[in-house]
Amino acid sequence: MLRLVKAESFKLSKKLKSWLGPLLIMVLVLIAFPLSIDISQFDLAKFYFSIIVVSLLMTSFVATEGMFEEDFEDGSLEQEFLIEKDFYKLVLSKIFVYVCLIGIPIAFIGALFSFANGVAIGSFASVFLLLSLSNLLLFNLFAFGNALSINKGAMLGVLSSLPLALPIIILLGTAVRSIQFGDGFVAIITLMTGIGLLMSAIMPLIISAALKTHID
Amino acid sequence: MKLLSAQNITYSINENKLFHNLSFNINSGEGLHIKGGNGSGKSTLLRIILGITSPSKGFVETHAQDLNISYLGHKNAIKNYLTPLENLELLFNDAELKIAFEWLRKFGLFDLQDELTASLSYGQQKKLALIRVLARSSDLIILDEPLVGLDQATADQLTSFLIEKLSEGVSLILTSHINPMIDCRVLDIGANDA
Amino acid sequence: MFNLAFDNFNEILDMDGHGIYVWSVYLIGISIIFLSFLIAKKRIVDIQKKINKKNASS
Amino acid sequence: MITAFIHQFSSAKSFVNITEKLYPFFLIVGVSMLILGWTWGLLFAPQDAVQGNSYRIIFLHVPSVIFAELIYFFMAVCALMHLVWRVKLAAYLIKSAAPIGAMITFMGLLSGSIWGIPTWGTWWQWDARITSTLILFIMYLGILTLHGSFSNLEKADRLMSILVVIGVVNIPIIKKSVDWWSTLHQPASISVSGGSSIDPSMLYPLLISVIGLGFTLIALGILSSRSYIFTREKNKKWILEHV
Repeated sequence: MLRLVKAESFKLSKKLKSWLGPLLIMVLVLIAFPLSIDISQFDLAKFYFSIIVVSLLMTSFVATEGMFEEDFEDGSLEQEFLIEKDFYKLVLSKIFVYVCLIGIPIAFIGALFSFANGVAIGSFASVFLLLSLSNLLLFNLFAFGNALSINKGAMLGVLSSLPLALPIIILLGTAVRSIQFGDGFVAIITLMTGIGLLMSAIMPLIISAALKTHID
Repeated sequence: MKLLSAQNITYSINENKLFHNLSFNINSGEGLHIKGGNGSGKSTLLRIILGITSPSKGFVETHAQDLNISYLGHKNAIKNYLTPLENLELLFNDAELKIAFEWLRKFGLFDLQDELTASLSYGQQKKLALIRVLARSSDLIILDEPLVGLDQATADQLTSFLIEKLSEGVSLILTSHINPMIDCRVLDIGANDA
Repeated sequence: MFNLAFDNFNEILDMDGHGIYVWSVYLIGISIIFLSFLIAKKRIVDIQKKINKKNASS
Repeated sequence: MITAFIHQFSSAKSFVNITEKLYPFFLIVGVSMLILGWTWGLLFAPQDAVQGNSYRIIFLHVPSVIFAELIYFFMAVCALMHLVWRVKLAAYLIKSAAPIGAMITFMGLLSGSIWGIPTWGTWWQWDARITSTLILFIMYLGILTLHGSFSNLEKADRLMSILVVIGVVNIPIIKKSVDWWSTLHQPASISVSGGSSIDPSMLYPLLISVIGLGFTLIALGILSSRSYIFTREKNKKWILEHV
């Protein structure tokens, strides 16, 4: 397990495009939005958070794109299968590494921008925690989409997993309201953590089955 | 000692039969050469033996606990955005790395160990991929078309390595569309060759 | 329960101004179902022809 | 033993043979019940006190929406059978049911939209039910796209089954969360179908339409599964009896 985490983080750190790209896209989208409206007319703070949520959704599927494709194309998946007999540990470490190296930085950028734009909600820490948790959920889901589509392009993966991600977006929206009105935040964070843990445990099983089908 | 046995293996893809009712055994210290033309299913048969692909009918049984298999197929599992050294470090522990370095020297890759693997030639990449098999101790070595893309000198080194391993009791399964490179049993699965 | 809800044919068509919505929904619905049957039938005929052709040539 | 039992009754050959005999029954019963239900609903059922005559769309809309979900659940059962017991027929059935599901979901959406014009004054409302039906529609298309993307059809079958199973777990979650979202943001959403308090004179034609559409869709499913089974098993000998 430690071997896999080490190997995956080493590989990801060597691919500048894969980890820096999503962060830059996140920043660019967040800059692009205010440019598209007349900020003297609108109260940006009111709906800037929804832009953060949507860009979170977008960047997380950009970030997970090709997550398994490289290993599938060059035969690493088969070698891994011979060692472990399934992909559970591999998938678990991959998602962990991606969340740590890409997901959490994206959440940090999102939290920063939400404050820079005066979204007056709670503390920095609570927004950051919220966005990080949603990234954990989204990365698990999009990893599933990517495992299904593997080398057939990101479009197919997104198409099959995005509908499943919509409840997460709703949950995120609700959490933001709860921060604004100052109640139920802890309950929602607990709920999201629970779902996150459950998904992190179960999704690798399903993704592993999909990957097994691909190398079959 | 019997290592592995295949019983009545049949494999079909999209309802087209690739091969039909193959049975064979592999004992330790024994070599098996699978011969067949293009598209005859050599690689698929290897993948069935490895347990990666499941056969349409029949089964493969391993008789040893924790069978240690080294395998190299058409896909070389090399990351071309890493250097050869980094590639090897991902694979091996310290003891194995020592042997891997010896092979790097023998293959003339030692000076290239810090270049990007993408800049290496196909033959050099193939040699690097072979080290995966050569530097690890295993009970069974499975190679798919090992000689393709190798120069004569490397081919000879590989052949003598395999012969030595055979004498140490390691089993061997190879494929090619030509005659075997070492002296062993031949399983001809037919030439579906056009 | 089994009395016509309308007095004459024009009323049936008009349905107090809602007729256009009601009737277009049913028209589209029936044509979609009908078309799906046609497509399915055609697919069967096509594949049967293909199989026949293949067997005749071999 | 279970596996042997299932495989005996799930060969594509016996499925085609049995359904071939059942097809006229489903078609005739389904279509005549649809005609009965819809004529009753359109011409004889009394006007709705609140919505006037536009409510008559219900006799097409509600059955469509019911089967939009039922077909997905049917697919999920097949997907489980395919994943657990490797029943090939199950995958064939998913692949032939998915377009029908997409079609009927589209019909539900379209009829709902048109219904919205006289009742809500707009053809699209961010109502919980409509939103989750739209998501369901996209899920059907996603399943079809996934299956169409792989040239190795057995792989495609398995991946599609995995997606269907994950999807069916998600449907209630999506429905619940969308419901939740809509009650948060839209305090007074218009409730359309009356639910339990519906008058028998409207309920009977509705029930008949539901059953009628169900039988018609089964007939359609038999046809489309037959064409798909023929396509997949075209090299088998038993096919020759059917051409």
